[in-house]
Amino acid sequence: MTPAVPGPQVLLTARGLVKEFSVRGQGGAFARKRVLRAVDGVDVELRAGQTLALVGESGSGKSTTARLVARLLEVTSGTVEFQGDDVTRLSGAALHRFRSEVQVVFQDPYSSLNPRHTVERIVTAPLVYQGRSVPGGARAFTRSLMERVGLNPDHSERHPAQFSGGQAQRIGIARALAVGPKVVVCDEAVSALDVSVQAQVINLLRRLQREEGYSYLFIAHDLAVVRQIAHRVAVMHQGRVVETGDRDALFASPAHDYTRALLAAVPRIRPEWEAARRARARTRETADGKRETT
Amino acid sequence: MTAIGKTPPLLEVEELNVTFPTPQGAVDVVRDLGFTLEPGGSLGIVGESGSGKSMTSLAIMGLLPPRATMSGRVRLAGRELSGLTDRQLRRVRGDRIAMVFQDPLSSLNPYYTVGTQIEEAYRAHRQRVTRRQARRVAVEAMERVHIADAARRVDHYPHQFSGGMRQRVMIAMALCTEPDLLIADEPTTALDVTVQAQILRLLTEVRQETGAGLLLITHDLAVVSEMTEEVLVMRAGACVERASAERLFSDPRHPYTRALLDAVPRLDDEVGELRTVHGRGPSPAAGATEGDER
Amino acid sequence: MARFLIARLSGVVLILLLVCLFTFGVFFVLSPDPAVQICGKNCTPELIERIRTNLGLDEPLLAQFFSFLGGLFAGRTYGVGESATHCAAPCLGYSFQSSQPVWDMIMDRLPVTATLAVGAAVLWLLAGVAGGLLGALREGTWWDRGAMVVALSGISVPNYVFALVLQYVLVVELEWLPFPGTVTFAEDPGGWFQNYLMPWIVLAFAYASVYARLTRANVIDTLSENYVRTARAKGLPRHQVIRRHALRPALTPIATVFGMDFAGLLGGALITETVFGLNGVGKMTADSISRNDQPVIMGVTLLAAFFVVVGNVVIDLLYTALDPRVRVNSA
Amino acid sequence: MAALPTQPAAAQESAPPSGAGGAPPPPRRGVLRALGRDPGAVLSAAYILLVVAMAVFAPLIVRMSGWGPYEFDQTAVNPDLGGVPFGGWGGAGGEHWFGVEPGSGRDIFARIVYGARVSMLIALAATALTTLLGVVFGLLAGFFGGKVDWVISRVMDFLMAFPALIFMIAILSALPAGNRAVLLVVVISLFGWPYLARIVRGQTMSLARREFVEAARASGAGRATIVFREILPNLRSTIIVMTTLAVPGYIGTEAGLSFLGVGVVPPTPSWGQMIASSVSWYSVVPTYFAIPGAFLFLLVLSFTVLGDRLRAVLDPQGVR
Repeated sequence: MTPAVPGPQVLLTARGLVKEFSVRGQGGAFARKRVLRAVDGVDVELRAGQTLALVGESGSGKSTTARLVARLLEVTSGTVEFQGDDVTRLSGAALHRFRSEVQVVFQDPYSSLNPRHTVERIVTAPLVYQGRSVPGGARAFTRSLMERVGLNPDHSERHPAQFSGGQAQRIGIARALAVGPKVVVCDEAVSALDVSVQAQVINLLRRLQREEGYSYLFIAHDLAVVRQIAHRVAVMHQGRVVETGDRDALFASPAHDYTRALLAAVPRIRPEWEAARRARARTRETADGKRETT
Repeated sequence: MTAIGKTPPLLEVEELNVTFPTPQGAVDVVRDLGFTLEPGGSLGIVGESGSGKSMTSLAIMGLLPPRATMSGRVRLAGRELSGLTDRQLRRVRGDRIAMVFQDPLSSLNPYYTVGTQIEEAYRAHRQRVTRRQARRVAVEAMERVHIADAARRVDHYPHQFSGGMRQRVMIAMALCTEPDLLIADEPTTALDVTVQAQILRLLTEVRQETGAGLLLITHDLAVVSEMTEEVLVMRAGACVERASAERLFSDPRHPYTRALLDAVPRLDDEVGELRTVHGRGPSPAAGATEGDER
Repeated sequence: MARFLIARLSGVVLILLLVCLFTFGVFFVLSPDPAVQICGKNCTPELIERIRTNLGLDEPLLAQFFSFLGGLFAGRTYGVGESATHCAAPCLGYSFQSSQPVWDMIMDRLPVTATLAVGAAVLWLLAGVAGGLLGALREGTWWDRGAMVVALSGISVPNYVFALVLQYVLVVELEWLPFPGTVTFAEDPGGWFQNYLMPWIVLAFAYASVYARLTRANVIDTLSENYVRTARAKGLPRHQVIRRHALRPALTPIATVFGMDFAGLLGGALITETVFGLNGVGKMTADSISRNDQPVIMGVTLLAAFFVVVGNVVIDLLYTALDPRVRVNSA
Repeated sequence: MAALPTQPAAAQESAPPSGAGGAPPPPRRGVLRALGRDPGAVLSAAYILLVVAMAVFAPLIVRMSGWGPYEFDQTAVNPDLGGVPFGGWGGAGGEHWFGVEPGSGRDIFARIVYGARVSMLIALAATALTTLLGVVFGLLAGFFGGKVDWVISRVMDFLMAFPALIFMIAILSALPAGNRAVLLVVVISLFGWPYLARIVRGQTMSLARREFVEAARASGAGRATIVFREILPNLRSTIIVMTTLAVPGYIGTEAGLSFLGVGVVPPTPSWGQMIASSVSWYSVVPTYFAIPGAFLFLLVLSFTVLGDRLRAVLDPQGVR
């Protein structure tokens, strides 16, 4: 699905993002303060309807970058532009409008959903917080959203703990879609899920993007997952982007040493076994296909 | 049963059942599990959260929580373990069978230096060992797992080591008694991919050096394909398929194995709509939420 | 390390200053005119005036506070000319009733309070930790439930009720122990021990109950930690797993709670001392309450607060020694 | 001075909060059903209701028993024996159900009933005030952190550094005796709230780090909305357990202060005061000491047991 045409217009850009944390040494209030630069001059460009993956190991600054872009953290320096307007220092009503355009899906399904709230309260919360009315009433709105993300609408009164990991993550996605955003920041959104459920949620995200045109800023440490969902990939290491490129180009011929090392380190099922398995699967399908037509 | 004259298998597990009392009644976490492992051989037990793979390893070591009940037979090199008293089993644990756990941070006692904790494993199975001798063994074990400056770092505390380094300490601790069987329960799940690669290489190197057998528990099919000669797929507490790695990955027979392999996101190419796993979820209590027991 | 000490000590000084201010405020601002109380029964206006000037009560409040503070560190002279009396540092003023220096009154009685505190502490640590440990290791058995029922009642019974019941049973009914009197250790160690036995038990019962529940909860938590599982996987014998790997993490937080409770006790166990007639700081405070002897109450309050604050610092230093993760100088 | 439980029992035992209540709230029916099956909880709740009924209907009960708490019945005490009540068991019988106070001859039953009113009123008022202060300051310190947290924590350290009992006595003895009950509640609460605030602060801090708070902020929720709509509901179980365990602490404190003579001003009856005046008679008329002692012990025990059971059902891994 690599875009051949020059590509849809840029939705979200960030220039020279820097984020510093002051880490207090041990020893109470007067200890010397060490400054940790988690993000060190990062540029990000997200195009409409596309997925940009920020990939890297722990401590690479990918999550911090995502939080800076989603305005969950204050920028030390650098700018964030959304549809051409500078949103870096936005506040008040303007920030609210930005919030309705950019939403976040988090890693741990159970930690990102309030255990005391029902699905309905969770999903309608963004609208309530932005002072917008819930179109068509909370119950109907929730049911339609749940159907869109593949959940049983009758469960709208349940609590998060009554759902499986995959289902809870779908609630998180439904909540993100509630305000009709243009950009969804997925912060390790499938990392906590089992392989089978992970595949279902990746399919859901891809279908929603295809059908409803969302752009994703997808944060992940698993390169294989990135391979399945990203259009463009930015590889981050110790607070900097070491390489950016289209997915196929980057996976096929990585330019930067770190990217190469990262790709080499990912465990793989032996290609020859994989090829053999797929060949057998295809022969089985053609055999089933023949049997059905006769 | 063991054929006459032939050396007995390193590990034989027959009709292993583990049940856990829960408020909603007893749940069979492991159901009629059986497998053997030849001396120096390696078996990967793979399965999703709640499949009972970790419980299997704990059952073999006799480390099940007090509430759990276990039945079936476990034999190590022809010697029946399940009938032993705790005192007798203790002489085997940590000496003939050693274990490495998933979370390096919480698996080491924060109040003692790593040296003390390695020495403790050694002295538990060797009589009349002077403190100096034990310390020398600890330093050697740390050097064997490539921990730089081991002589100095032996007196450091666990919180002064990175995740990868702590896992090396765990492996050193397991090695110092030259066990016949090494059980690794998700040893690299909590680690970054580059660090994981190093730890997996270390495990392979250690096995070649000591000839110990390896029982690797993981949810990651790619890791299993690189690490073990035999693979056993578990679902809802039972074995759905067991075969050599080559046979299982190139010609999976059981539908669950096939669906699982289809769901694994791969690095090498675009996968169409990821086929998802149908029917009952991976965990024994079908409706139960997928806990993160992975 | 030095930076850490400076931070902690400045905190201590700040809190002690606030304690002085707070105590001074209550006694000299809120309470009725001290001069009237001093001059007691046969009181004349001139006598009150003389007392007021003598004690400097006519000076503005702030001046009084600073002279009060000065008195703590450098001693203070009351009155002028030949009737001037110098009260050596740390000067806590004079008792309204006995006009003895408060500092000396406290120092005379501190040994009794300390003996009571130490004896009770030994008892409640042994009983509490042992009870909690056994309760945790035999979780769910009849011993565990029994120990916890006793602990629950230990927390609930007000100590003066328990003291009176104990005294009634042991002294009046069974006559195992003599009626508490004042016996010094030198004269009759046996009698001294018997005299303190009941107060120790009464004071320790409530604390032992709290420590048993705390120990039990901590040990149960620690036993489910991964590093305890690692210890078992290493093949360590059960008692070594518990002693080395479960006890230390479970008991370290208890050391800090103990520091606070013991320091608090040094200020005097008012009720236990009163009920058993032990002439300690607590009993003196209780008596001075009924006689409205403000300087004594104030002096004891200051000293008790001092013990607690210093106790806090000692605990912090102890904690860095006990828990390597908190150690300040480690790399 | 834990002998006189100025600190609510729960606060003393609270191990560091090991994570906010992650589990969903057990439905109210579930909680009541779980408690209903627990004999300890049922007995405690029954006794508490009895005492509450006594406190509420004191005037009615006293009219039935015939003697008010302030009436002196000189006929019931034997003057030449130093005021020892006639008949065994401290004069208990048809006329005076629990007997009479030696010397003054006042009806013990009536004083117990009115005593219940005093100790419940003061304890519940103190619990309400400390819970209010504890939750507000705990939330502020836990949620905002930084300077706000530093200031509130230093105030809490200061108040907790104080030998609360001695200081309460000092204040109460220094201040005039007017409307002593209100003063008692204020003074007890002044030293009590930090123990609740500390636990609420810990829980709020761990909740504020949870991703659902970040999600709310990402949706544009203001700070107040986050505190009241997202965080507070998760503190409900902890607060319920805390308040239930705080009541016995304050009942003990009021009785202790009255025992030392700085609590409720006579002639208003208080169990602590009755015990204090019974000390001199306890070998001669043990019932005069035993009855208020038993009532006090059982009330404190009942609240402690109820609080313990509530904690096991509502907030297993929260406040230990």
